[in-house]
Amino acid sequence: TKMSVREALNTALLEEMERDKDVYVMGEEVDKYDGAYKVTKGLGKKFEGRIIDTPITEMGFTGLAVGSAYKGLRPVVEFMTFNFAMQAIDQIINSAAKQLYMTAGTCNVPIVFRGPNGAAAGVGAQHSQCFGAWYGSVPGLKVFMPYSSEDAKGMLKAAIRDPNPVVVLEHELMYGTEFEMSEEAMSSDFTVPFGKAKIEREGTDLTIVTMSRSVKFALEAADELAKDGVKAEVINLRCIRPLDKETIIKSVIKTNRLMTVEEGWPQHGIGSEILSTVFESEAFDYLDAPAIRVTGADVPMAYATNLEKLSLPGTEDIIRTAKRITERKM
Amino acid sequence: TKMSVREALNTALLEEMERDKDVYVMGEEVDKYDGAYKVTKGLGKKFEGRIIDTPITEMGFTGLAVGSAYKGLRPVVEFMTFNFAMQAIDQIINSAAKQLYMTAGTCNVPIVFRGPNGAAAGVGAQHSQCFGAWYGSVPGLKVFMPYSSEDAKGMLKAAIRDPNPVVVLEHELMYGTEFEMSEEAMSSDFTVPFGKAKIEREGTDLTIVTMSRSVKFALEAADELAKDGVKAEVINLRCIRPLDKETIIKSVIKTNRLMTVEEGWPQHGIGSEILSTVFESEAFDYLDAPAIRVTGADVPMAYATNLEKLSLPGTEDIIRTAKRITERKM
Amino acid sequence: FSTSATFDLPVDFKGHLCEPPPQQAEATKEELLEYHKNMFLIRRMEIAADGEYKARNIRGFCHLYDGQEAIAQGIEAAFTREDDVITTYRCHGMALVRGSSVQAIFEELLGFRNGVSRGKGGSMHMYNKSSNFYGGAAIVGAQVPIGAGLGFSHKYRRENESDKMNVSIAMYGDGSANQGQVWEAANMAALWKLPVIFACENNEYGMGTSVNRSSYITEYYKQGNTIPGIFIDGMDVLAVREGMKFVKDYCGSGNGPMYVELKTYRYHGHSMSDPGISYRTRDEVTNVRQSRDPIELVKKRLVEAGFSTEDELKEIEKALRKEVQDALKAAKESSVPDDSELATDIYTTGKKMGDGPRLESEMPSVVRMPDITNNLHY
Amino acid sequence: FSTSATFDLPVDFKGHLCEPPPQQAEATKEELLEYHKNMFLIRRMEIAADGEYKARNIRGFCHLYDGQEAIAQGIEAAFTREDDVITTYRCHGMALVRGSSVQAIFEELLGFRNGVSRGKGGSMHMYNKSSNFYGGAAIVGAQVPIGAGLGFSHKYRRENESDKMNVSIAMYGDGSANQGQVWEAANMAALWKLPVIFACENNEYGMGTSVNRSSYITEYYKQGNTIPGIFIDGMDVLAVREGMKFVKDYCGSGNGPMYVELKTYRYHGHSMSDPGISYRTRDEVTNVRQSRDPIELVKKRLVEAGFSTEDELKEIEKALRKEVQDALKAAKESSVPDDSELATDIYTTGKKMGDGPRLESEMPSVVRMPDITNNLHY
Ligand SMILES: Cc1ncc(C[n+]2csc(CCOP(=O)(O)OP(=O)(O)O)c2C)c(N)n1
Ligand SMILES: Cc1ncc(C[n+]2csc(CCOP(=O)(O)OP(=O)(O)O)c2C)c(N)n1
Ligand SMILES: [Mg+2]
Ligand SMILES: [Mg+2]
Repeated sequence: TKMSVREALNTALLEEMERDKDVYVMGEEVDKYDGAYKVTKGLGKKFEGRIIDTPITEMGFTGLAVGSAYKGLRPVVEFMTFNFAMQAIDQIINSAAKQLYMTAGTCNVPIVFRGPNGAAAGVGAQHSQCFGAWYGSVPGLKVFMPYSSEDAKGMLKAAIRDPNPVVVLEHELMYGTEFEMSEEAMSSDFTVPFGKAKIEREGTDLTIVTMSRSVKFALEAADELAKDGVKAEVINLRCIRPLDKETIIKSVIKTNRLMTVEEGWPQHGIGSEILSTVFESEAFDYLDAPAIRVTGADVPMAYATNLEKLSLPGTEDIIRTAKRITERKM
Repeated sequence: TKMSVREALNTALLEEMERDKDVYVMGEEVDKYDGAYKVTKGLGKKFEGRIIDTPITEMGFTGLAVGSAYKGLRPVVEFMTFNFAMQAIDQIINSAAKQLYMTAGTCNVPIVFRGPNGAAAGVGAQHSQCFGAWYGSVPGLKVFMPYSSEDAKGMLKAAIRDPNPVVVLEHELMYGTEFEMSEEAMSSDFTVPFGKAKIEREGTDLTIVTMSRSVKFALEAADELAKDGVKAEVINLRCIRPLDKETIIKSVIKTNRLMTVEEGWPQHGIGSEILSTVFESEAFDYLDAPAIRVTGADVPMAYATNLEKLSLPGTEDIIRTAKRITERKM
Repeated sequence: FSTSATFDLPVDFKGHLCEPPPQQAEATKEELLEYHKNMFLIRRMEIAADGEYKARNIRGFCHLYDGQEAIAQGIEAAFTREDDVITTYRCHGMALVRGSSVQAIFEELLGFRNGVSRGKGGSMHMYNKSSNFYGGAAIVGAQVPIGAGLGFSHKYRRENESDKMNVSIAMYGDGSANQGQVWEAANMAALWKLPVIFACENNEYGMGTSVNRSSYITEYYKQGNTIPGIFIDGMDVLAVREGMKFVKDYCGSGNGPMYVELKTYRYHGHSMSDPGISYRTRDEVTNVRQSRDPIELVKKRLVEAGFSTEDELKEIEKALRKEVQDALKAAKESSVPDDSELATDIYTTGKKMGDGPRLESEMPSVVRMPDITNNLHY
Repeated sequence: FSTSATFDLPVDFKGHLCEPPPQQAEATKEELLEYHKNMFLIRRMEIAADGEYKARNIRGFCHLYDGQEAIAQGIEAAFTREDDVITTYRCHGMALVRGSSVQAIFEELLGFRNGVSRGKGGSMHMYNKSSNFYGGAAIVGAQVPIGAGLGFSHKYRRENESDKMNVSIAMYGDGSANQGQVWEAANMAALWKLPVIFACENNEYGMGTSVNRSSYITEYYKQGNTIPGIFIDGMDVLAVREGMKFVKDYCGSGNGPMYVELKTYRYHGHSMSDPGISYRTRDEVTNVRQSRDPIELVKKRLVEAGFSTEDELKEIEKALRKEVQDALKAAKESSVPDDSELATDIYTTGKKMGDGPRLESEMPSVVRMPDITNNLHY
């Protein structure tokens, strides 16, 4: 079956809300408007009083949802985009992520924060920030970044079932993309495990670690590279925290070469963690060339098409970088 | 002359406020109470109406200060600690850092955000977060992390004079520490340049890159290591953004070994950027051992003394890590 | 007939903790023609933008201002350019009345090099610092404390306690009015008696949410609690002008801030992706257009006062339509900014560059690009 | 004499958009003795904490509650343990009345293993989930929307529209009352008719800032604007109890939220680093102690109603003093948590562990430590 990422998310919500009446959705325009990006379409009609439109007060409704999770409800907070969650980030970090620890294990916070993250098309500097690295740095949070429909469904369901706060960073430009769903993924019990990366394509010459929409470009690049005889292994990280170091290190030991691809800013980014992890690990001795990060440009996002394009990594960037790495012999 | 970090900051404010009447200080308890940590002591009396006590409304007063900077005033916003700035981080990033870019170079934002960052002693999980990596990731911001009194004075003055938004991440546990001030540093024209690290101690066997309070521990560790014949070079990063890659890379090419020390959480931390930078650079070929990050533990901060101590890097951690790196031969 | 006339303002002002201004306004022929011109230009500009968006020449978010033109024009008429304005992403109208050309606005929408923000800002980020227009802010609520800070600067720089101050207006929508930072800013403005106007453009909806679903207090001019406020008919440019003069006078005289509610209506959907009819009826929209249209009201007054005939207005509008079409055409002949613009304006030296408002860039030693072989060095 | 008596409440309630409760309260001997005991325990506990802090056995931030005891006790007396409480970092008193022992509180202050939060929370982070006490929150303002969320859960789980609901109280200080998120939460609570009490403990200062310097509206019970509110004498435990019963009844019946101002006073400085006399006079403090002390008021009533004699109360207080000293001594014999506690409670499996309230930890595969050779593996 084919399913768009949007449908996958919608299905995940539907199934989990049917399974557990403590699950509810809160956010702007999620009910009457069916969601700014229509992820919650139709759910408001189905689940009376459980798809809740809020005023545009991120700090307030995030804190409110966190409080209800202290009581054992299981809110799914939709941020229209994660850019707006910056107004509420104190509640996410200080009130949700740290709560279990401060209460010495007595008050857990089963909550999901989800919504589109990073750049969409032509939305400018204030609407285009990737928050993967920030949330990924916080102990107490788990962080997913789905690529495919299978990812999206399985991750959202895992997040809702998890007793800890989970951040799901979706990608607006992927909502409409359709993917084949496996039979397993169609099951109402399908979840994606935390802390496990997925090898989307096996290879022997170069490891490409990536996540979210960039997986698409990495796979395209791998196709191109294959034509030149370079077999790239593409790892879809899936979960930023906990990070699946094992899969990455194993792959690098096999391929001896590493690159990362992400849309966020370079400094202190997800790629930097991956490079450092490999650098510190036993894989260091297996490397035949310096590793390189492909990242979003280190600039605020501009509106003009050419500047926007320059700011984000694409298939060409990956191919060129891969060549640079693989052409180098130790 | 000896001067504490607190006095150094106070002097910087005093000198810059005397120099330029557009400079003012805004924050909680900065005037009548002389500052929660007494950094603004006495200034309220001296500068009528220019040291401004605010209600405890971080988002509001940060935005207000940003607006005044659009008009060419030069606010120095004191956050009682940077933990509270999380409520205002949207204003710092979206309204200050990105403004020049969005206005195509017509509206700059000459503002300073300063205050203690990271852990103090016994203040628990919500009051102990290091924000170096987060702010350091944002194009449009400059980020300083002072260690000594000289750093503190020169950085705060540079920040106030700079036409861009600057974040100065101080350390509460250093405010009372006294340092010798050079004659140059005593001058009212002394500033510390952006993007330039300082080699606090030269060495040939290992590069230790660090910042803020950790410089102290690195220097202590270097003393110890010297007794065993290991000459460590200690780099005080000073500026997290822009990052002085050149000094780091040069040093690593010289010493062939690298470690970093910081108090923040490990994932996507400052150390991860440094390791990745070296990994990607020509210094890669000069490395004789894997690099290692020494960081804060990957946990929320506990209150109990033993747990707190375990959470933060100290001299012993640096020594042990240094030995591990230097004992390894390629 | 005289070149000035007195007009009744059909919808009552309402005052909260203050006596509202009189229900009459005087206006000259020139003034009314000027208002008509700008409002009509905005209207046509937005309709053209709608077309270009549908033709995929404009992308991303694009929030149109048609229906609300009287507010931008009325404020501008009451203010000087020394007074500060900051508004939301729904900023095309304000950009125009504050001095940007129709062509520059189109270029910005197209992401072109001579756009208001040289193509870097887009629909939501138009500015004009030289006329004290500060945006164009895309994060709901954030512009309000900033607006208070603009006003703070006037108080900070005032030389004598008795001097009149210029004011700042912070504009926000009904859907944004409950953002906590609005109150945080208002509390400080009131404590410190800042010349700041908290102005809510109540167009009845925030996206698909009607006022009574987002706001417990739907009388927005009373949201300041013990801070005074007035209610203004936002469909009547003269009411907006008179109301704003009154408020400017109050705030500029050192009495502190005031809340203002401007009742208006949004003809288009929230943004281009919203057809705008799932949460309201077509009838509702039609009804407003027919009974409360702000441009029709200006025209009616021009005719009734004998300042213009219907035919004259038709001619004028024909010319203005053409002006908009020409501006669009000219804009489309331009092109995207140079690729090198990617790395400018991240930091500045603070020095002026040439005659214009642009500041010199302080170039970082490297700007990292997706493909590091393309890293920009300077 | 009877074992129950009626007392006049000396300070008037004030109602905002509501009729305040009567100025009288009935109380039994047992009740008053219970209130006296808890309040006196809090008082002695805080004084002991002050001593331990000065002796450097307690570190970090430590905010004492002496002077404000009647509020915690009065709320507890009006509520059941099915009602939720969340407060600020100034939480020792609330922790006690919600069921934590003096010893467990001391242990937490000392950072010891049997502390309220096993030494992981500290002075600002005490909780008791089994009695619905949610902290102990150290970020000003943040606890208020959380409190609204606690109340939301009652509404969400209510089975019939007509059922009475338990309520939640979100407490904050006068200095925190203008945090935007307070209003954001109140707006939602009012829109959705949540059983939430917004309760401001007005102790006249936020650190060194007096109310009139931080708040344009200093009548905190009116800060809800069109949301009703009442003013309560926070130094009178019976007034707090009666007022809170009234508010609980209103909110629990589905009428939506209410604002409450509890006028009180902070005897100590803001925290241990604040001597508390640079921004207020010693006289001011002495005066409150002499004229408005909440414990003295309870004692006076006990004596006047003939429930106790002064001598009996002296004996009781002597015993309570000893209880506190003993608790401190016992606490000090404990010790810091195991080092292994560092990595527990970051994540949980959600399963209960044993009989207590603790949840099983979900151990990450590695917890990175400063020195990676010490990384914790499981
Ligand atoms: C903090 C934040 N949350 C959400 C959004 C998305 N958003 C943009 S406009 C809008 C509706 C605003 O409605 P209103 O304030 O009434 O203004 P109008 O669009 O009617 O002019 C929303 C939800 C945003 N830009 N910022
Ligand atoms: C967001 C935030 N800003 C600042 C602080 C520092 N701080 C802690 S308590 C306090 C004063 C609060 O005063 P008030 O609300 O009156 O409560 P009280 O201490 O009087 O009980 C301040 C400024 C904080 N904890 N959180
Ligand atoms: Mg609106
Ligand atoms: Mg107080």
